[in-house]
Amino acid sequence: MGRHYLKAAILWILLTAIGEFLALRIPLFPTAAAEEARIIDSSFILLMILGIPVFTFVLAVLIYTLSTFRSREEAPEDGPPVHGRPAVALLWITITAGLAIYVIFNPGLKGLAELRANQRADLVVRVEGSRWFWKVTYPEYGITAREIVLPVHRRVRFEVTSVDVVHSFWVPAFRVKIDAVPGIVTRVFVTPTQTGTFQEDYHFRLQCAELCGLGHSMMTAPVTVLEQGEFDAWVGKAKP
Amino acid sequence: MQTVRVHVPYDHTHTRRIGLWLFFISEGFLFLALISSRYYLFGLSRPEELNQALGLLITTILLLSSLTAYRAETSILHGDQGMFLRNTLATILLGSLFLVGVALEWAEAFRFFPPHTRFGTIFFTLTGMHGFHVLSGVVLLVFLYFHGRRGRFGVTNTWPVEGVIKYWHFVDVVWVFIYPTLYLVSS
Amino acid sequence: MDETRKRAQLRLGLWVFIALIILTVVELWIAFAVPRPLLYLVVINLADAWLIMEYFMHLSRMWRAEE
Amino acid sequence: MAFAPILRGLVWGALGFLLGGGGAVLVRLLLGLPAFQPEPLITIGYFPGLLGWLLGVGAWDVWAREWFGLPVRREAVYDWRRYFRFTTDHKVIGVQYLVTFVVLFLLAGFFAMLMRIELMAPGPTIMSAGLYNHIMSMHGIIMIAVAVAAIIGGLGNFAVPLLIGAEDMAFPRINALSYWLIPPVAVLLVSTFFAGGFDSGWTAYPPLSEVNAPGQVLFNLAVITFGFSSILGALNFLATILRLRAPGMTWRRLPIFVWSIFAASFISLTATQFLAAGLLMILLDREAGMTFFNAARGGAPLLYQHIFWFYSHPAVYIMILPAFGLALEILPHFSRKPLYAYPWLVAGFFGIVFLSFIVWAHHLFTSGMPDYLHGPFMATTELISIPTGLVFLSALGTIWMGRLRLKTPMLFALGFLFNFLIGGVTGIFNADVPTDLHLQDTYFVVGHFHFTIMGGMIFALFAGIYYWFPKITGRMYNETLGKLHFWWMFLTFNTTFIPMFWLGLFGMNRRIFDYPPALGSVNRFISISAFLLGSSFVVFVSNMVLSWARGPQAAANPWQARTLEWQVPSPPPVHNFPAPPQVVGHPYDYGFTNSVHALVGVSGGSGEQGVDTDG
Repeated sequence: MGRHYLKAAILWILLTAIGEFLALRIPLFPTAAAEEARIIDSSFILLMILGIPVFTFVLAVLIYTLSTFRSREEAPEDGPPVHGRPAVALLWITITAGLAIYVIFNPGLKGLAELRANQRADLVVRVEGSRWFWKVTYPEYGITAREIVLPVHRRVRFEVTSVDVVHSFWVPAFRVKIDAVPGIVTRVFVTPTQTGTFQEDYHFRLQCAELCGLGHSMMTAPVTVLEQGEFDAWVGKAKP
Repeated sequence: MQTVRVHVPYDHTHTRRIGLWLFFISEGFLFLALISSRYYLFGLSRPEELNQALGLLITTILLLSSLTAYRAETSILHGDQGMFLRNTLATILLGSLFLVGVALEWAEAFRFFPPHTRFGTIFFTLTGMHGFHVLSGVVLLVFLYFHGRRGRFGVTNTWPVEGVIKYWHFVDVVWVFIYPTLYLVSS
Repeated sequence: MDETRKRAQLRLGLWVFIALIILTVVELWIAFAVPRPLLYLVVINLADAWLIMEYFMHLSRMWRAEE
Repeated sequence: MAFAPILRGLVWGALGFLLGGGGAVLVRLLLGLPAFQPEPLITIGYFPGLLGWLLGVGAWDVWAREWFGLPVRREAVYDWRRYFRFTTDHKVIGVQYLVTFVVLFLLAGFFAMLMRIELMAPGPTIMSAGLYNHIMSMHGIIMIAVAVAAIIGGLGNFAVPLLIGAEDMAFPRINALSYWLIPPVAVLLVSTFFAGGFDSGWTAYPPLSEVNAPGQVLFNLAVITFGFSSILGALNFLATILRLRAPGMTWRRLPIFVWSIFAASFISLTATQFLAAGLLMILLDREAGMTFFNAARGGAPLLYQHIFWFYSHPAVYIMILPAFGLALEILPHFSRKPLYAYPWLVAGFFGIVFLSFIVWAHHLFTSGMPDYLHGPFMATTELISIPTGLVFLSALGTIWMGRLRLKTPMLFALGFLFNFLIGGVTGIFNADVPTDLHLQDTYFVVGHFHFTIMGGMIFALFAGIYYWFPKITGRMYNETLGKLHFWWMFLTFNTTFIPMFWLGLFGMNRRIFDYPPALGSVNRFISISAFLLGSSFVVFVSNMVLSWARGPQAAANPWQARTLEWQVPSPPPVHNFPAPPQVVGHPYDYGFTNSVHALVGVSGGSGEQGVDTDG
């Protein structure tokens, strides 16, 4: 009896070690080009570190049970009559509740607080979705464009809206997403931390992520992150 | 192929009662969805153009019809056919009067808040959906009246009466919540 | 059946109706006399609904085994 | 003639449609409005048409005649023709549901194959973007319907009255009604192909669903009808389980599948009305010029998302609770052990039911709803992992130290555990606001819900089909083909959907016809896996058809199970039990000496008076 528990526990630890090793070694994320991307990726990693032991626990019990307690008879005798003790169920509930609460506070609310900590912005960019293209305006400079160009290390506030149906503003390299809803203006903050262009890396793109009809998958716009000097040059050139 | 009587098991009154109440719970959620939309779309404000006198009048009519429905059910339980028929007829008339009242409301509403305004949307949907339930209740009561005239109900066969009249009261309960939602709530 | 019981039941119905009418009038008064009446209205509505469900729809019969 | 009721239903339905539509034209002419606008006419004509169909197909004979004081007409049909009529026998209705939804499942699976062909390579492959959106939306809504109704409607109808020792459902005619509402749903959805399609997905978010082709109207009518059907079904299950339990079938002795249907029915009964309300509002906006969701006139598109997800999140528990029940019903019988932690499990089910009503806005983290709602909804969502954890405790506790017989139903039940585990763990990433900001509306979500719905609910459905196949048909399925089907489906399912998590992280959003060329190779791999997955159903269908026609006769209790349905002959006689069974013990008490679940047929003979219903 005790022997079974020990063996299954060893299997669990083994599988967990393999799982954690793989999860931390395999490249799981595309280019992270913003401060927000770092917060989101670290939330993801923390959830994965916590999720793998849960997954391997069930997996270990399944594998061990299937390999040990299998019966090939057509009509096997009955197994041990166990209804389960309340103590086991209570322990189980305590552990799952502890995990759930840890997850709620610790990447959830903490990450959320980090993302919302700073409401100040160096630059405001207005993005307006319509079927099926994006219109980008820079109110400070009076520029209207079909692409997003940002200076690196400057906190940007995107003010997103739509003129027809619901669209969604999503830049995979920044990891942020906010719907463009007709009638309201939604906001999202991004601080780019590295330069890049759509031509070099397809994650630098503004992609519509909410089904909006025929041209939904083609509703993209290139995103470019430049050094401050290059950005100033772009502004000078793009100004009407 | 011969026609045979197939035994319908367990289909007796208590089970039917449970079924009917479950149906009311379900319908309650439909109205909950519509009523909560009012607060989402229009907040707590109240248009001044509402005809408060008419609103109070049709509310009173519907409550009165609930009383006559209650009297109809009580009298059939005691085997009083004449009183049952009189009160059922009164309930049908009051229900129809309520629908006339809603029609008058609609005529005014088309002027002050047509369906393409926010309050009009809410107003027409809520009164329309409730009016549809009243209409179906009136139809059921008419069925009840004609069966009653042939003496089909008595102390032993009361489920159709009980079911229809419970439905009628349910429609009244719904109006009890719709009335302040449309007419009374203010900020 | 018992005539006095019938009368008592009919009288009860009338009292419930009168209570409902009074509550409705109170509702109307509150709506125009009290600022932010939502909470009061909800309470009165629940009382209304309870009166109808209990006395007209015989809600508590559901928990009584009679058949 | 065998199809006379259906033909009559079609004729009466057409008449009802013409009557309703004609009346609408008349009213519009009288009001001086433009008379011949197709969308309002279809909508107004549809409801009398639906009524005509229901009356024609049989509701008139066995039901409505009563309202006019006429005697009802019931025909006793015991051969195959009973499957094509308005029959009140819960076993027939269960089979009607099951076959209908397996056919719909295969149809929607075929649409998935078309989507995967299109996504084999970046750029247009075999269809236009418009057709892709329509096919994708059809796949979604039909699969949702299958997931909501296949287990509850099919296996629930067949098994619940048997499991609780009842003769039939509480309201047999409402039961028939809820089945015969399904064919119009299927017809409406398929006819969207002739009405310009609908491209708003199964979620039908406005304003898109208010400006697209008229197919959207057919979609809305279909889903409202379907919702009505599942409300009636839920009402019937609740009344049945509350009232018709056999003597001695106390709440502590109720088989777990019955508990799961009971819990799921609470959600169906109530939340489904919100879906109907939301879709009705879209219809009103489209056709009566109202302004619920029209931002230009002051409507609020987000209102729809709240109403929709108030149904559609609990709906995933309508799908998955019966799947839990089914898997946990099968595990004890094939492990020869009592169901572990039974009362805790039941409490877990109701914990899920309660929490499912207060988590809907986790679908709206990126929708622009107020920020202060994010934290609470994230917290309630993650709390659901606690009652769900009890399901795993119960499952693992049951198989641990058991005597496992790895028959096909057991394999599917274990496959369910594995798949649902992946679905559950990946769900945490979607529930967490920071990670969801990236993952929302990507293939990560697609992978997640296919693991829960297909890997969970569909695997449990197959477990149940194989488990009760001998009871339903009286014949045994082919075990080798069954196991082949399981391994084929299990492996290709995982190779199809696991790569989607990677795709989502690497910037492939969902519901797209085209994608960045860099993602081509992974998509090709997924497509090939998906074709293999699709082909596994050939094994399933041939096994079912051949075994039903020519399989060996099944014993009354081929699995040596203790629950009530196995104590009557296979297939069960028309009135199920010779006399109401006496329940005296727990259904899963394997290993206890002298323990008995129920005494069946003690007063009469065993099953001799049963009519042979195998046709």
